[in-house]
Amino acid sequence: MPVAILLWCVLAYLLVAAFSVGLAKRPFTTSVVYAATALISVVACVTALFCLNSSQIATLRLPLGLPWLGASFHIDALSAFFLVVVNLGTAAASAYALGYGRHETSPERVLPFFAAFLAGMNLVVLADDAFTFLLAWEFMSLTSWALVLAHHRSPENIRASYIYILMASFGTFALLLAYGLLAGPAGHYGFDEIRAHHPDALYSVLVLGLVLIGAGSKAGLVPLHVWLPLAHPAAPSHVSALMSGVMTKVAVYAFIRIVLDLLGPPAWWWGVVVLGLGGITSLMGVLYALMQHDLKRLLAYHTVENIGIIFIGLGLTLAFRANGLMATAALALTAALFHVFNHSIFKSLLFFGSGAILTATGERDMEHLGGLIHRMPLTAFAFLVGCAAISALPPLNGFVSEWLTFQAILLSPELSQWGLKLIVPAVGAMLALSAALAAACFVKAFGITFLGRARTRAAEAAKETDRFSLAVMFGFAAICLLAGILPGFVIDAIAPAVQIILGGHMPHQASVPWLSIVPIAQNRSSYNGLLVFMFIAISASMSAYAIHVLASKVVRRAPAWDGGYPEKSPLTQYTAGSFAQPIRRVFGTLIFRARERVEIPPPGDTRPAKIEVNLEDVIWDVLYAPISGSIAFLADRLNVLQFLTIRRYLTLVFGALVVLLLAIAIWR
Amino acid sequence: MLLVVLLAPLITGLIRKMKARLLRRQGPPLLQPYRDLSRLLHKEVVLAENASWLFRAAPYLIFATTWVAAALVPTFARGLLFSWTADLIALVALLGSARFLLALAGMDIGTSFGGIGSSREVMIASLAEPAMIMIIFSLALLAGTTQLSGIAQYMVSPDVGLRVTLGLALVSLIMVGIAENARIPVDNPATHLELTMVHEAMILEYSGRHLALIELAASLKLLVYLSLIVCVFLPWGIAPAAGAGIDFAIGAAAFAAKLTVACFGLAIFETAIAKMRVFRVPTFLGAALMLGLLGALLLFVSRGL
Amino acid sequence: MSGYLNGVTLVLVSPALAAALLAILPNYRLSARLNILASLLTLLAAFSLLAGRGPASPYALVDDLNIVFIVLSTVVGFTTSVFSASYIGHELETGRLTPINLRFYHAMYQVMMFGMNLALIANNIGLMWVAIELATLATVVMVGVYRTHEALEAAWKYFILASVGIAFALFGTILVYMAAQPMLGEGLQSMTWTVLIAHVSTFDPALLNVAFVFLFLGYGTKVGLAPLHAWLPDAHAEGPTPISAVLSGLLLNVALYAILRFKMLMTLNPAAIAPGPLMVTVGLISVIFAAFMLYRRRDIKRLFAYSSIEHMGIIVFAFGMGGPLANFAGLLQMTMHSLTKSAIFFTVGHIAQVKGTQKISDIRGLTESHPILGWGLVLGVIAIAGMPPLGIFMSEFLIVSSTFAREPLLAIALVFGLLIAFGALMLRLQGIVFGEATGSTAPSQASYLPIFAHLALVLAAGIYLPPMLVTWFQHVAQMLG
Amino acid sequence: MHNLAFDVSHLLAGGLVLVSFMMLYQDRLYALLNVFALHAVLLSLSVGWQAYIQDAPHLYVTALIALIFKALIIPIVLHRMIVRLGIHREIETTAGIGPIMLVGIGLVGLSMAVMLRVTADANLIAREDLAFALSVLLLGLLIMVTRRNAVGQVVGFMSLENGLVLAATGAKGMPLVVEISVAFSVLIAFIVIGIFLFRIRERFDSVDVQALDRFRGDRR
Repeated sequence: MPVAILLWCVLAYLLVAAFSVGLAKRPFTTSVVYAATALISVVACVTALFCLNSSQIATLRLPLGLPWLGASFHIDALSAFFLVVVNLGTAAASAYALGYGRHETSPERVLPFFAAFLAGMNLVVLADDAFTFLLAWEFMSLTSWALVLAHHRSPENIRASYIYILMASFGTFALLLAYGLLAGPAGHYGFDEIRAHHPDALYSVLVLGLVLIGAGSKAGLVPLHVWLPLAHPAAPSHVSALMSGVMTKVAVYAFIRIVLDLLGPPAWWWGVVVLGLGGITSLMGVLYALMQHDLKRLLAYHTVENIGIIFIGLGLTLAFRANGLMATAALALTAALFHVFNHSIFKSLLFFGSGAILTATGERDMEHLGGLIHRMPLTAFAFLVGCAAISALPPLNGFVSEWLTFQAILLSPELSQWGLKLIVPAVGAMLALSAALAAACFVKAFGITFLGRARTRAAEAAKETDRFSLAVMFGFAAICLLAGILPGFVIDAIAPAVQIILGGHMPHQASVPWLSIVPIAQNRSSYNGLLVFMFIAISASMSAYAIHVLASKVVRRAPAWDGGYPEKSPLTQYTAGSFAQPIRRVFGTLIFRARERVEIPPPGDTRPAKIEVNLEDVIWDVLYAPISGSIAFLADRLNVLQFLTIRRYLTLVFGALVVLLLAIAIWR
Repeated sequence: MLLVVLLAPLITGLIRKMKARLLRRQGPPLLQPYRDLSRLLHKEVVLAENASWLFRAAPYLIFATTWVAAALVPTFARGLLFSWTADLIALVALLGSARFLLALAGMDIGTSFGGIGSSREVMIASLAEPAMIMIIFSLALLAGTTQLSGIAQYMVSPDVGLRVTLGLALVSLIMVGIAENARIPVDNPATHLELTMVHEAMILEYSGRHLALIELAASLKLLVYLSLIVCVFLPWGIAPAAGAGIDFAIGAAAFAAKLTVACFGLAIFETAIAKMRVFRVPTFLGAALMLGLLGALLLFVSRGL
Repeated sequence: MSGYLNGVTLVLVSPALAAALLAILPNYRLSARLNILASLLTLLAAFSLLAGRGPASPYALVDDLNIVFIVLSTVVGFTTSVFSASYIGHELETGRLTPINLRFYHAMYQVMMFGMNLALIANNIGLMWVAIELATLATVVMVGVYRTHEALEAAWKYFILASVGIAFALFGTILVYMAAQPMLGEGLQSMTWTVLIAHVSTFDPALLNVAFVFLFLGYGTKVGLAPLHAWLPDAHAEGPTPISAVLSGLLLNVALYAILRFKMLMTLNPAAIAPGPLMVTVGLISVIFAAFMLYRRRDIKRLFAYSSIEHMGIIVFAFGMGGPLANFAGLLQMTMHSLTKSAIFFTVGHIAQVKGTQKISDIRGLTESHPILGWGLVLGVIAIAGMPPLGIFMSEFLIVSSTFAREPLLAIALVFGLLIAFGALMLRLQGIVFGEATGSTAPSQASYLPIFAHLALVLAAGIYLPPMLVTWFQHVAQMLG
Repeated sequence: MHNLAFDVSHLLAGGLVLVSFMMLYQDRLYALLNVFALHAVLLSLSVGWQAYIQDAPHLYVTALIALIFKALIIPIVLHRMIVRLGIHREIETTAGIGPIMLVGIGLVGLSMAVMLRVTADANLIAREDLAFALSVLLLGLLIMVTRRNAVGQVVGFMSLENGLVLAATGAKGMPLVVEISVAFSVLIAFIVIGIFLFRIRERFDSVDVQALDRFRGDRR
């Protein structure tokens, strides 16, 4: 039944898409479409929530897709959880777009694909056989590709979309091969059939690798992340929010579904691989982000980082599960899923914010912004909440999931294998490091963008954004706070999903006194967001009150003191580049071969002093440049065959004939 | 809780005094910090024109978060009422959010000094925090809990013994503490030289009651780290959860004694050593991080060390 | 009996008559209509075959296998005739064609249709050979119809290579006869399909091997498999676009059909070489080679010609792999490819007409200047690149996944080729369709019906295959073994 | 009788192969045409002989066709064409004569090797004929490949067809369909080639295939 409802929702999405193809140019269409998608998303989200609570598995088979198999769909707790995440995001994005979409210059290039994109994401999570899954998966990529091309006039967007679609279909082929292995020559594509018989050791390793490539390239695991920071910013902001906040989660779902569910029991060293990838991804992601000064690209790189954190959680799950420590595995998986939820919330929030800035100023480059907190205070506030949440600061939600991950890491000495013993603390250090760096990065992002003085006319002329956007942003900010101070409920909501996968789940949290969360045991570790929040609130108000009683209330406005050398021009402010300079010096020289060249003209010379920094994307240079180079080379070489004389072609035929005759003559 | 707030400035004063004495100076009286605070409180606030709401709200929040953090550290008695609301990790994170706000506030006015301060601060923090987490790892793995009081309890209990890990942890904890509290050699709390200052640069634009709060928060933070060190590494005499008044008295006395010792150590250290270049700080903290990681690794590999 | 006779004879007679008629009709508008009408008639006849086929006569045979091809070719033949009606008008205006040429063109079109239908229906390998050559020569003449330097050169190349192919095929046919003759005695019966199939297991394997080599090369030349492909790109690029569509959509299939027939023969003789490996190898070579060739193309029609080579490679690969899944996938792929590729060529034809060039670098931002054509092309290329929810995705899914479980390395090689080709296609597509619009923005008086009819079919097939079609294909897959 | 039949057909078929070698050797157009005429004559003889020993009267028709078309008309027409196009200059074969001959010998060997696998129950004449036919065919292809000049290539193609006819007639009682189709294809082939040569001459003043190849698909 719930499956039917959700499929109706998907159908509704598609109908909306079809409807918007014809009428996209009309003024009213935009609002109608977004309102409709928002409505559908809400329905779907509620249905999914219902399924999450009543943890029964519903399935449905339609006579579509592969003829003799049909297209089968199902909802278990896991897919229900992800459906909640997906549709929460889509609902918000649609509502946000009610305001944001008005500024769209060519809606006919956004609306149809937007609706279809939502349909695709829902279908992936609903699919219950390999064919349907891949069809939905590739459909999702395809529609998002079209969305990336919405503003197709700028060459870099075209390049971004090209790299995106290439990586996407590369990933799809990897998944396709993985399913080919799982299904076997007879073609048992149904998930239940796949569950029934597990492939042997070698094949399951192959499958793991292929899935890491397939799901990882979509989720943005280093080194498969290259498309992500190009494509996500290129799309309209509400789409960027969906791609970063939701689509990557669908990829995570694919990984969990295949590796933890379909593919048999894991070997312990899988955990090592996934952990290592996760750690590297999170660290690289945040370092890349620190080097950016394009706001949306920075956010995109942070998506890479958070995906890394999620995969650390999944890696721990694999490791614990391989050792039969189900309770701990449940903790790790819960942490991962919790972070999935959190990231989908605050990353969407941040992208919404950047979209608001984009519409207000037309700028994505932080170096051209600044001082926006005065022009758009509300946006600033919501954005600040998002920044704090993604920097894992208590009492917000980001902290809780990272805290859970840390707790899982702290339990890993129970693991018996040396490889794990060695890599887990290292990964823990990476996690801590990336968390701290993330905080640094968002100080930079918020500080440069919103604080200080406006660096350009555009930034000065900025206006506060519209009601819808603000409503959505504040809604998500509220969710960040609530999930942060009442994490118990979220954990309990996740529990059935964990139950499905591992057969066990974390202890029930809502019953714990004072609503605090206790992963293992009271005396071991506990955290109570509610009390922390209350304490902070109380003590802040207390101190404020005390101050106002004791101290003077006089306030005088004066020009900034600035250590006695006040400087009017906003050019003297710290820029994103200069802000990141210390960290660039510390890490960048190693990873980006960062080089700075300062030239200061001699006294009396009026030339401005120059500093130029050049960073190299080592991953691109090492991995991707050679591939494209060799393809171009081969293409050139083979292209000669287009320009032969007829006689040469005849020679080719002749040669083929002779070779085959020889083969026959030699054969047997 | 109030107690720590009252105590904090005294510590600052004490250290100043000791340093002065070590330099054969008279030095300010012990209670000077209190006087500074009260004067600041009664001065008017001079706000830069383009100061935003964030700039004005920040001091309260910074103070509040630091205060909460301080309240979570057992000073002279175990089993604080709310010790389970947040463990060590949360405590570090709380201090982190305080820093987050401070760094933002530093950038709010849009002066070059603020920028310098914030960017250096976050750079330092980005290394100090992981180091701190690593230390927590070692402690938690030893004590089997991340609850501070639990750890303290474990440290008093006889089965601790002398461990390499603890040594590593202690050293790196001290290094981190120095860095976090903007002490020499990482930062000089007494200077306003643009090349050297970090913490001071951020709060350059603050004045009046705001400044007072921030200063107070700073000395609170110092106290937090000191009492962390003492309650984890010199836990003797700390009063048990269900103790009689006498225990508390002993505990308080012991705590005071330990603090003075710690302050003395810090003072000597600071007078003995010179401020280092900003870009040598990363290596300094990197060392701390490595020590912490090493400690944790040792524990992962074998529980014996 | 009679119904079947009517069906078969109609399928053959209506194009033949039409050809004769068109050869004498001066008025090109009328002849265009007549062309459509005749094609429609043939189509209906083909459908009637679906309803009632009958016993095989020594000359004509209608079974599950060839009726697939017959229906497909008549359908595409019909839509193409519709398209060409709207196409040639413009060609006349621009003076690339004279009415005389046009009369010739229409006549030849029907001759070609006749040839192909005959080849498909024939129950006699000699007859089939004759028919295929007839169709080929007709297309040769049509490729040269523009009389331009390039067209002539392309046609000449096509002619030389094709006639070598003819020779090979004939030699192969003779060899098959000689293999059959000792068993079945002299005369017709030892060239008749049904008989050959029945007794092939007793034939001399060595002769069959040589025969298959020649037949594979001979008909493979027409399928356009590398390294026998040389004529294909130029013939597609320089001929009139309807011919390009028919070449890719039909002629290649007919040649493929011949190869399939002989493959069945080979597989039924235990002692003979298994044709599978040969087909798989050549298929892979074609796929990868064509994939790399796609990158340096400057002419839009030549680009898609190479993609046809690639797809023929995939199809031959699939049939070479054999087995119910792969054969099913191969049939599906072939059907989808015919529909999609001809739709693409329709679109490209109109694009080339409105933009007045076939140079890819001169066509930009099509979705800006001509949205319908632009998005039509996007749909077509996405389909041909094997993206869901269009039909080719399903067939490629089946081919790759079923192969990977059996021969992982082959599957990986195939996927490699597919990816390379995909990259090239998307690169060109984005260049053509997106970005700032260039060239004329004059609206095109195109007939979108054939384009979107095909694409709709492909889309529908990608989502839902009617069970009747499925069982039918599965049965054919069984036949192919 | 049978023995004799075998010998004669063997002789004729072998003669065909020999003449193919002569064509391979020739590098003057006129000479090439003459040798080709000889080739055709031999073919018609062998076809006639086949007709006689298989007493299949329709094969005489084939022989006649071969004699008239290939031995007379075609060489004459081509002669005319050469004169009209004014290309009596030597046709430079691509590689040297020596290597080409070697390759040819290799091909003959190959065709033998392939054909002798045929199990003995296919009758002997057929086998031998087949082997020779195959080698004639391969040699014809070799001629096409090694000649730069269109006329040369056409001649090569013709000799290739001769090989086919030889094979076809060698096959006992092959229905008439095939001969007709052969003749047909040759006719059509000839007409079309004629047309093309015409056009080509209108466009450039030679039938040199390389002139045709000046344009090759995408210009670089």
